[in-house]
Amino acid sequence: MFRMPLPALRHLALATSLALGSLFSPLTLAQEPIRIAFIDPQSGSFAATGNSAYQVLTFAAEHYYNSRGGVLGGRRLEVVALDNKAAVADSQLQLRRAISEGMQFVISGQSSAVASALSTGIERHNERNPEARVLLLNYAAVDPVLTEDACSFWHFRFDAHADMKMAVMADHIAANPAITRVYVIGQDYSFGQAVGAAAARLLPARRADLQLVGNELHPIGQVKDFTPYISKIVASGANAVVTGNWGADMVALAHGIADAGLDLPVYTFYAAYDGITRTLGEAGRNRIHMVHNDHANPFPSDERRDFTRAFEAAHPELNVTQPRLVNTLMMLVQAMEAAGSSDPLQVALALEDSRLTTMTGEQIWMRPQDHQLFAPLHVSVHTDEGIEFDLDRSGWGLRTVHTTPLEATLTPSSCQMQRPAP
Amino acid sequence: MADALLFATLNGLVTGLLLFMLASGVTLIFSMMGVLNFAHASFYMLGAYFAFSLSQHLGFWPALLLAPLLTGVLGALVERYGLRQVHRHGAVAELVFTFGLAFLIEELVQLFWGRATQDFRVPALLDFPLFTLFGQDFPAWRAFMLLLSLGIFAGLYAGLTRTRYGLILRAAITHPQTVANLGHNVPRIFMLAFGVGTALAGLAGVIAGPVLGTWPGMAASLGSLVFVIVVIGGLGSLTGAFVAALLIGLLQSWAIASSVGMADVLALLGVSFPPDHPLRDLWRLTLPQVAPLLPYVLLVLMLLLRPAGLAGNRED
Amino acid sequence: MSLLRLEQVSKQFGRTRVLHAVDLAIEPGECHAIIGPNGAGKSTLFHLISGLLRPDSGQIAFEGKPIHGLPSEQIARRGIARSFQISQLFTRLSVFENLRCALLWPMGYGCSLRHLLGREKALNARADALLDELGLQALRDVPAGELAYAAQRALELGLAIAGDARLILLDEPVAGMSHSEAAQALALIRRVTAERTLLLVEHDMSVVFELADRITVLARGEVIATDTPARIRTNARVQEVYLGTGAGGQSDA
Amino acid sequence: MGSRKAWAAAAALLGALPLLFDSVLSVGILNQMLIAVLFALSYNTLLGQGGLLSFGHAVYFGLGGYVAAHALRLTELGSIGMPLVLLPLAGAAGGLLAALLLGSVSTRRGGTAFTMISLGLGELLAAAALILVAFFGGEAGISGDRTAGPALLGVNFARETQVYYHAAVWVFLGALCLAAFRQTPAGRLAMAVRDNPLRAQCLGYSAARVRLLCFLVAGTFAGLAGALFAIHNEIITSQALGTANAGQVLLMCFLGGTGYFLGPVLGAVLLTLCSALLSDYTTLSTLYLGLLFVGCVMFLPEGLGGLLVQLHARWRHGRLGSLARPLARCALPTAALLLSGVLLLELAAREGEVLHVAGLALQAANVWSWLGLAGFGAVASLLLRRELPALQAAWQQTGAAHISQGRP
Repeated sequence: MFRMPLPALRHLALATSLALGSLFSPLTLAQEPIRIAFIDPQSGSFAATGNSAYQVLTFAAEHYYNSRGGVLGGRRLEVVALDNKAAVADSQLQLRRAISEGMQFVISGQSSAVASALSTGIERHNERNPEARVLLLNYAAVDPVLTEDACSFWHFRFDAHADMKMAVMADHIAANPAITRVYVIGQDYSFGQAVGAAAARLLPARRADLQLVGNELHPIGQVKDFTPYISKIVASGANAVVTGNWGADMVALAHGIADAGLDLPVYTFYAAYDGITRTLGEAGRNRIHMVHNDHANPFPSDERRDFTRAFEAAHPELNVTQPRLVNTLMMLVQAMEAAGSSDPLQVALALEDSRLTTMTGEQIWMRPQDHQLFAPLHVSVHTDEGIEFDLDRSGWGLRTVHTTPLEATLTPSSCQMQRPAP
Repeated sequence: MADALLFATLNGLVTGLLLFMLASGVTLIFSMMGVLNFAHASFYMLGAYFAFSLSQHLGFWPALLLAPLLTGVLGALVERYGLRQVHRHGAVAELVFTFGLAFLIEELVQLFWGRATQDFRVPALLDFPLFTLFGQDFPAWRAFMLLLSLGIFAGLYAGLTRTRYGLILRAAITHPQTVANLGHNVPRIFMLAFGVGTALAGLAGVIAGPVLGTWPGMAASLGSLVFVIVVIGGLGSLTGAFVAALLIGLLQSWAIASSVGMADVLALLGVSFPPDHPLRDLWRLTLPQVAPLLPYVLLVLMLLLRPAGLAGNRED
Repeated sequence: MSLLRLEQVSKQFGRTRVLHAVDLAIEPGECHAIIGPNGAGKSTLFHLISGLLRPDSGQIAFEGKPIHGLPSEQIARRGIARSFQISQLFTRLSVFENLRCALLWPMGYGCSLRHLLGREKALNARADALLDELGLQALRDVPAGELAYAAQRALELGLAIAGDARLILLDEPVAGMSHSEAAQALALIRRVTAERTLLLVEHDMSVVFELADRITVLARGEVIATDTPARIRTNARVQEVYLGTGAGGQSDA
Repeated sequence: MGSRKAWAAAAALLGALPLLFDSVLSVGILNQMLIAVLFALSYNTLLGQGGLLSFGHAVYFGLGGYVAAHALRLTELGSIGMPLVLLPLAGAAGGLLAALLLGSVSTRRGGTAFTMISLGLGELLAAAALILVAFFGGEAGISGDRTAGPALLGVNFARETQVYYHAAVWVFLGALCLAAFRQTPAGRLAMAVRDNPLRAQCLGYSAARVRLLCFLVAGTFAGLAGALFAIHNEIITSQALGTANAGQVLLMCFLGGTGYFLGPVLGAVLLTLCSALLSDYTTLSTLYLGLLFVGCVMFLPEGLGGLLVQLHARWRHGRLGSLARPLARCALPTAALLLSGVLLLELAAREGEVLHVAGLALQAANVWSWLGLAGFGAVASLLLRRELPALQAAWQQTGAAHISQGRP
């Protein structure tokens, strides 16, 4: 995909010419576009999400800003996709490319490993090269540590982290008196482990008769058949399942539960979009519950409807799967306009404590203390009834059944941020 | 506990037999050609994808027949135009070729079908619970998988012992030179064996695709496991592969059903660790947590203690 | 004391009895040949002595110490070298490298990490001398796998005699050679093993009777006779079980 | 001494490269290249020299990297004060230790058994890295600040070029050691055991011991490369010891040629460049790498290094000229065939997009686009089939002449 202007020239330069090294040096002209590096997988197994996120971001930049005269008095926003193949080493390389080409903003999200590498990488780069600082906008990596012990001044997170989402989920579960016995199962890595630990901590605290009857971890991507796990869930007498699984592990788990004829609600974080909704289909009906900050069925606002329709008209094969990408872009532009410049330090300072009304009409807030975004969180259910905005062109979609207001999502943070000297 | 054990056993059998369908192909190919086919599970994946696409136009049952055939033809072509070319460069090159092929097939599948899990479903005819025990359904499809794998095993056994081609195949397994000297076209037999082996893998893919998921990672997660089975069973031994496949299927299933953990074992020994001990992750391990990794542990142990495998007689 | 002594050595593969209660004594300095029809167990005997196989029962002693059950490298280090019926060369290494590898242990280098081969003058000189001796100097840098058959056999022999082993086992050293090549090889064998003890398996009776001081006849895994060539020639049992197949024993195998 | 000149030239090249390519990105790519070169060289010590095909060599790279990353982190926290220049030694020690532990069980036998154990251990370690959070740091991995340690002659390694030169020195030394290892008795015996373990045993060498020694050397330098990786990125995650990384290094060695010391160097340089740059032009970069790999195994068993050596030999004997004509006649159809193949794949990857090539607008939805490309490719392949035998014959002929000159 010829996503970037003149790539051939640039790399011929790198590969063959010696003197053209200066091509990489940053250029900042007044009407120069503001280039945003989007470091996410564009090839390999995780590319689907990265591709569609890139399209949403590009479309939003066009729709809201470029078609209306740009930002900061006429500068265009240009999103440049830099493929990191979901790997840490490639992410570091793409960060260097972004720096080389004078990009000052990096948006990234898939995989907490990548986010953590980019966050520490950028922190050190900014410390060592104060003249060419970079800002990281994380739209999806939810390892709490990124805004807790490992927080960085140059990192802003626009998604709720795992513990926040688990808290909302716990509220929702506790509000349903029919649920007394909960089984937790997850992939054996940071996120799955975090979900398990948070569930064990939060659920019994919400309601006295709510108990955890299983807390199981399995190696990620290694389970061929989930039926043995389903048997254990049955044997435990659980009446709800909580899982942090995503991808094929999520689909297989949901199908296993449906095949075994279990009528259990399943509480999840990543059980939709990019083919999963279509594949789940009937097996997920009223069973799959998902915590996220999207809220689309019924459409909460005309603006959200217009944006979605326009995007789907331009990209018939895609959905607006992660509207928080639009929030990320909007908050970034708002901060730039407030700072009156695209200087990362000024923009970062303007981002802190900023508030925004999103296209769904909700208020969101960037907490200055740890650079964690707070927004109303929703629990939605997988269904084909009352769905105006379906996913994967399947007729199936997510209908909001529970909303936790922004104030109720606030959690304390252990972040001790090193702030740059003014 | 008894109910969990019963279901664990049933599921272990289903998985074990499925694994055997793959392992039998790898064994057949290894015995004849001395090639460990790393890409075997990729043909399993292709079987599932072919069946998915075919079933959208022709319905499931014709796909059940056609997809393995298509896979087998593709496998034969790979042998004829790929492996035979590489054979001259030695065993390492052959293994590396199939390794690269596995990688390539995964990429091609992603190119043509996309990266998401496909909506490949059990046919309506068999989409009902066969029986319900202790509150859990046993789907009719799983029973069908069980029967079909047993049927394949019986068919393979009969084919190898009763038919002329089977006799030549078996002879070629043990004495390839002699068979060639007797005037049989050994390259063609090789191509046939590769075709049959990959068709079996394709069939396994067709019946497993709807329940285990049809997605680009389905081969990678199974490929190494099939290898492990063939090695544990003893390279070149069908019986060994059968025993090893069932063993691993059941072992994983039972391990998941259990809830024994290191902490329990240590408690029995009267040892305990503070929660922030550097080895805390180790003593928190439970058997179900590591169940999918048990085959690899078994492999390493086996190669250390009995390098020839359960029923193997070949050293290398 | 015999240099090598086998007592009641037996070996079976599955149900097939390959060697049964073999007794054999090799005296220092002699050239001892083992003959027998195909399948008599000659190669198996060599494998047992050199440690590639283990006897099911019985004892093998070298210089009075038991060696059965030792791994083959240990046996080699005690001073038993061997050649193979089918050449076993380091195919991708040059002829010179092959010989140099064979000299590393005898010359005390072992698996050293401290020496650089290019700088070891004594080692290289000896490998070159060996090349001359084998008549392979012209093929010095050709990979062993690309050699013609006769050159391969010469190198095979070279690997067996390179060290200073006290006992050398040669498994059909001239098989498949033309008359002139065989004569050359024979002269070479005689020259390099003059001071050493030689145990030989050979089908070519002219070679056997020319080289051997003593001959052991093996048939169906059992020793039928051990004696001087002259008396073996006239031994009635040998005539009966063996020479009948060899048409007087004078033809090439 | 020709080889001494070659090493001096290599050193000069290493010194000059960052002066020629001085952007942050190019120095970053050069750094990755250096690390890949050392990793590939260590892998080829195992594969090319020892004949041991491993699917788990990334384990030693990763563990070496983790040891270095922990040392980096402890230095940053002030617990220890290890100068950065010594970290690679810590990584090498980590690699050696891991190779000693795992190698003593896996090198008892060569061939398929070794490959299988390496696969099993590789999968186990990769899975364990996600489960055992205390040492491997979970998904986020272990990170540290490379500037935290005591500065050396005023160099604090904040700048990329400083890190580059640091890595260059270590990689140069590492390559020198590995080249020297080929010249030691142990290194030469590794080749002997590769070619014929049976014969090696009958000459008094324990094949298992030689293999273990070879394995230890490979593990040590993989650990060294891993440490350089950790220093360069200032972070290491479980991806470093995963199977994908192990496959990558196998690809490098086969691409460059396992039979030559410089083969893996060539492969590492090419592959690093490809994977860094290819993804800008296409989303199918991994597919092309896979095709390149399989094609290389099928048609260039000696790798690009082998091809270059053959070409060089023909050039030295003045026989390159007779190859020129058939080569030129094959070049056009080959290029056309490759072009049509690439365009077909690109077309398949882009639903709903239009591909503009040479004034033509190709579209996935348009049957004629497909048919046209397929036809173009078919014609090219027919032409190639006609021309190829001449090239093959010429190649054989010039080669035979060369070999016969090497013989008496």
